[in-house]
Amino acid sequence: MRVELSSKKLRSNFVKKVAELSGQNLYLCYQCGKCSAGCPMGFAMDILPNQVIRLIQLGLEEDLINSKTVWLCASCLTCTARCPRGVDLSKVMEAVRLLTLRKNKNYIEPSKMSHDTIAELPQIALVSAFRKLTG
Amino acid sequence: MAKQEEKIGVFVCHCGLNIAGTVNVERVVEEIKKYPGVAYAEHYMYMCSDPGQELVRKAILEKGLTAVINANCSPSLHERTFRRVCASVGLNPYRCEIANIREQCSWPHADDKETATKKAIAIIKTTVERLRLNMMLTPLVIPLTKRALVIGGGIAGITAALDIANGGYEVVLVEKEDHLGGHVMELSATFPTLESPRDYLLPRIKELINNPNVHLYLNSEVESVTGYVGSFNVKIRQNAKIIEEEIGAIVTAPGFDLLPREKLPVFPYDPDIVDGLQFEKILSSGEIKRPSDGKVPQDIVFVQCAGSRDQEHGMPYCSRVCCMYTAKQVLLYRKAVPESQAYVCYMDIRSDARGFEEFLQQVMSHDGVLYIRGNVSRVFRDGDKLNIWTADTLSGKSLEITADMVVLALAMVPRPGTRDLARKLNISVNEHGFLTEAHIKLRPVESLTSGIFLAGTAQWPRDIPDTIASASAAASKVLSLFSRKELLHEPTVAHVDEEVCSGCGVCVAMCTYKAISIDENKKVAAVNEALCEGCGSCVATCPSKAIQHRNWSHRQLLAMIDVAGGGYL
Amino acid sequence: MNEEFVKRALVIGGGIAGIQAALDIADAGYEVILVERSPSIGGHMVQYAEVFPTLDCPQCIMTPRMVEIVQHPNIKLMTYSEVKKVSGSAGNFTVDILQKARKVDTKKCTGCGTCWQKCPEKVTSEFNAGVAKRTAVYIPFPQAVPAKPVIDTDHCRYIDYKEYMAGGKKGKKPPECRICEKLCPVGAVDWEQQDEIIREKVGAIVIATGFDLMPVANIPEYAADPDILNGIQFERLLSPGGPTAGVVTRPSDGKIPKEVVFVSCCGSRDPEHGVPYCSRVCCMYLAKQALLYKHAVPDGQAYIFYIDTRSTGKGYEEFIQRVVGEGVLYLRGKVSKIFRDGEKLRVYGADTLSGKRVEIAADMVVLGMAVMPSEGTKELLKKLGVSAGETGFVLESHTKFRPLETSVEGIFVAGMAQGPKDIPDSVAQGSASAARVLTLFAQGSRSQKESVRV
Amino acid sequence: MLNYRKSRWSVLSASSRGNKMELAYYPGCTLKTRAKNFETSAIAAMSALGVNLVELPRWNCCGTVYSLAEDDLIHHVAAIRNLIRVKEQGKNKVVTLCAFCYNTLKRANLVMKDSPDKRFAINNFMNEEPDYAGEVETVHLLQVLRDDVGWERIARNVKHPLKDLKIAGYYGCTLLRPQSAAIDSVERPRVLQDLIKTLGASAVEFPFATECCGAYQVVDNRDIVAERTAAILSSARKNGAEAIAVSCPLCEYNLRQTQRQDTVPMPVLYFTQLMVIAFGLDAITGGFDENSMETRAWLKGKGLIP
Repeated sequence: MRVELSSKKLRSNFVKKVAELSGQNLYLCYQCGKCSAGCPMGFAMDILPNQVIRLIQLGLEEDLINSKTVWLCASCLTCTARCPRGVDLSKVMEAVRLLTLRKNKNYIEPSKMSHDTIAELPQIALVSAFRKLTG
Repeated sequence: MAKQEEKIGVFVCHCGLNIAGTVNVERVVEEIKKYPGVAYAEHYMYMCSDPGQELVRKAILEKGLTAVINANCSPSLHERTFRRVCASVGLNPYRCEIANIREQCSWPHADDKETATKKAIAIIKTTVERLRLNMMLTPLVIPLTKRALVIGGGIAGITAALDIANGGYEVVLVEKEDHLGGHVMELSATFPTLESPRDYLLPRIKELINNPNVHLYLNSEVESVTGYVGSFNVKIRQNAKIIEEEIGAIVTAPGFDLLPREKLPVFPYDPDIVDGLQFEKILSSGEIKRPSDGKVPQDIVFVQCAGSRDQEHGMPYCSRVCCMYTAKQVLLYRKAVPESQAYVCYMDIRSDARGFEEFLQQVMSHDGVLYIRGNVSRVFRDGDKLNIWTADTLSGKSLEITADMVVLALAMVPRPGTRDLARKLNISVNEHGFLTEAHIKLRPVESLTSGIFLAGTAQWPRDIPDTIASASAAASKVLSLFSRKELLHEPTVAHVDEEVCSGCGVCVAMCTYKAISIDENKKVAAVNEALCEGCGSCVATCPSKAIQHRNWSHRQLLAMIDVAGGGYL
Repeated sequence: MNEEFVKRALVIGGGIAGIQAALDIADAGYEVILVERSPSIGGHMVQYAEVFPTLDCPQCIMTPRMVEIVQHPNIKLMTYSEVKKVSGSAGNFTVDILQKARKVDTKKCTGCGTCWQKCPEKVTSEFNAGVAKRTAVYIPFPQAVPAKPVIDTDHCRYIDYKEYMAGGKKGKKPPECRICEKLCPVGAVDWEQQDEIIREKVGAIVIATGFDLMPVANIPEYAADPDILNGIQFERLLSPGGPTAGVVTRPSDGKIPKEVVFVSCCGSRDPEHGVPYCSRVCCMYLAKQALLYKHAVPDGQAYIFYIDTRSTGKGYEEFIQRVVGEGVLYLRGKVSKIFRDGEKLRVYGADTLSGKRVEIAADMVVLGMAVMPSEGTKELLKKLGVSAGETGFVLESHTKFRPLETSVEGIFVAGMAQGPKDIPDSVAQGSASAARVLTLFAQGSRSQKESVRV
Repeated sequence: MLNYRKSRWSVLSASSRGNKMELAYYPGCTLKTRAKNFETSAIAAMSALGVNLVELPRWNCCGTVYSLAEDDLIHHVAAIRNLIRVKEQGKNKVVTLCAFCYNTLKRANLVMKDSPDKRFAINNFMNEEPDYAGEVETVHLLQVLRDDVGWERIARNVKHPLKDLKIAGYYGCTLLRPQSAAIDSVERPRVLQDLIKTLGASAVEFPFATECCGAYQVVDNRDIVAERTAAILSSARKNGAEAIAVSCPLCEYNLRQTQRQDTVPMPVLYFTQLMVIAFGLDAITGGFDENSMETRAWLKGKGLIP
């Protein structure tokens, strides 16, 4: 499949929203890959953190929305700390998550979790997971 | 000169669209023609060009102009050009002034054409007022000592010193270390030919030492510099001894250092994590062994851009030489340790000079070499091995490599003493501490202080041929300078009204160029005109307004302010 | 050593490198002959719109130097001239220089411009790299130095007419024209002026013959199309002094292009189809052009295809990052095919970072064509006896340590003639080669004295 | 560089009453439920050092994670309300034990300090609260120990040095990242090692000390978190650690509960529990019952708890 690029796509609402919500200039990224190199969850991701930025730079919303990556991000900020261009990728990840969550689509469903699981987990885990993965 | 006799010509430049795209030049000409004292005005696409200059010349002669205003770019660009034009037809060059309507008008006001046009007119009117009171001046003549100082005995300093000496002039070469050769001497081999740099350097050093024109000071540093182009007095500290030298021109070539490792905490202190220069020494030793235990490293990860292109943790710029020296190191390592594997983590490969790309492709396609497009996130020890976390942005994989050694291509930075040296020489450095040239494109080896030239990596990261070219270029500037009989200095400097001066000495402390002293007999300030750069600090400080700047007098300034208020606001 | 050591230099090529070399040698008190093949000095630099990274106007910084050349008492400027024959050795070269007939008496001509304003014959302009026309009698550009015209004998109607009348030309009889001659207020047009060989003695030679761009036609997978330009053509479209006065329009229909694709490494780094080396300047000038395009067409989108960005000069990396920050999209990959699709140019490329094949419907494409030795370099080097490398650039005697010396003593090289380089490096090399000439002259005179003593 | 030394003693002396010094203390939810041992051990150990941790009279959940979206101001409110409570106490500093709480409070405060627009919006939203402009500094207990108490004073309180113990300090993420909230060098922190050494043990350096454990991903991706903790624990073990000291209840949970069954168990303790032991305090205050069986067994084996 060949992907057609156009200024329309590059300036789509999606790209603008991500930039707005994250407060980041995504074009500062020069694709060095340091974020992916250090990401603790990288091993489990289908697309890497640097590719998340790349897909946004190209305006390829579908690829990103269908990927697990942003949901696996644990907001550990390793990428943020080491980025040579000062891009806060954790904020970009959050922005992409929010764009789905705000469509009232939860990534996890608290109502479907077993009582035992909820009882077993510390509050800190539950609250933060609900904050990050539900709308 | 009485006002009504003044016949001023105003020449407005379009500078392509730089000015004319914003300022309505026709209207400027129309308006200014009406202004008292202006006898002639016109506009042209490029006033600095040959026909443009001819136009000015013609108008001076035909209209009998007594003074000229060129409304164009900053005077730092073309003041000299147009003063020369005036002089060529017999008009005193100091009867020519620049009205800057580009940097100070069309560029900053590109979004407001009306205001820009009004401001351009106001700027020219103020210049008319200034010009009315401009004196006719003649340049000062300064004696010229035909003896050069070269600071730094690396390849840049050696080249510059030899060129000047071979050009027939005496050279004083000052080197901090106890030997010549600088970093190039530490290199195992140079790419792409893989020759030892010593083969070239040692004969050159010998030639230098044997050259009767060269006076070499090792273990020495420049202690202080006073004076000015043609007549510098330089004190050189050699151990405890101070040597004084009379110098006409200076080539500054103190060289580079690597970014300190502590700036990059993701690379821990570990004997087997070495920088590029340390690895050069390992390569030169003949046997490649890792520092920790003397084992032959079977796999090495070469990390590019360690601190380069990293505004957050290191330096924002590219260090220019790392891609190529790393490729060379990889090749030498692979040849020396047959079964080994080399990894190079890079972002963009930069092989942009003669033979470089070809060399690089040879290395990239060599067996046992893998180039990985990705920055390294961290390195840490894992028992006997080092663990390197990186990514391949092309396959979209995060990678983990275990290796025996890591070689960091650390960013090139100026030597720590460069700022201090620049202060002594009164030349400027940029935000990273590299020496600043007068014009990045067209005056790449000159500093803004006349008579002081720049060479080599203290100015910017560069490789050996570019360093040699810059050093030779600096030498050619010295040779041109020394070919003159005497030097001329701008007469637009500060001067003291001895009647008014109380000798308080505030100006003495203020002067950056050490050009003012108190005359002990007269008890008034005295300006050494050859040292004065006309900056105006003393003028602004003088409590009794006894010091004034020639052709920038208080009367001129007040007249300008008057008309600026009326004409613009 | 009885022969006189001639302390006089020849600089071949009037671009920025040659100009710098000539000025530095002349400033040191020696005579210089500056030979330039075209009717004006200035070289490629004066064709550019603005130069990176400071976005200076090259006219502003270049034209004073050009003027300095003609005004310098030590410089003999020979434009519209070519080196024909060289013999001798360091300190004593004999050079035959062909002064091509301008058909204009430069002593009489005032450069008033009447002739080139009225000439009816329109020809492709070399200075505008083919994106505009000039007349048969012309100065290459308004700030040309010298500002004296040349009659292009290949295109002049009267010269065609004369040839026809003499029986040397077949077909329809051309008009007699002679408008320039009739209108010239000072009678400077001189039909009888002939080519002339001028013999000069010099002691040293600097080769500064510069570069040309590889023809676009060398890349057959990119269609021949008026809206596919090379870098210099696009410079002319961006230049305020250019044919569109700085308004970026498509050559095909004059529309303002909204999607512009810039392609790096067109022929460079491609040993199979082009040249093996990197052309060094394209990354930076394409970035600059994309930025200038964005300034000219704020709602336009610029794309740059690249393999590796190469921004090694002072302030260059920061410049590239600024361009990226202003919304120019960098795509890491080569372009495989460009073809016309109605109103648009279709560009097939790849982005190796996202692993996607991409396609862009562009209004205009700018190709960063490989830099090559200027036309005629090979022949000139043969005359000089100087070796060229495989790629045709002048071979320096040692890549690392003797970057300015050639295989012949007394002959030096500066600027792009030695290989691709940017303006500051060309200027530095111009000065550096001047240093070589100056030391040679100083030593030459010393060895002369010594030989006298012996 | 962090200028974490600038406020040394100021808070302690300002609020000292007699010999005891007082510090405003924000516990957070987990310390009242699943990490009681962290709280009890901290209070006991600090008391031994002459510092009273005075719990805020009224507090709410901080939200656990700092909201990263530019427009998401509402989620800063929970954290800021707590800081306003501190201000109401006449204090300008609050100490936390939980690393998540530390990060959330600290960063929310930076918003109030550094972004005038956001400050205005948030203050407007909380119209029943007094206006707040970021006056309260949030510190983590480790900072108090290092900067206000000092290693020397801690060393003087050590009754039973943890001799021959090899303990790795594990930081996780939220004490160190981002840079603006870091309590120590982001990449090469020292504070935990320094504390461990002060308590008489040898501090094991290991490269995973600042690697993320997977955090809240444990809720939905327990296997992935298990991979992370396995990597962290095996790195610690490889470098000679017998036990791990932590400063975050979520790290503690993940390292304890996702440990693989097939490997030798790694004891996991809060750094405050180590202080209880070294200071020779009543083991009850250590709350070791809440640690894993393996941890307790190891402590007993070493004769550190009865």
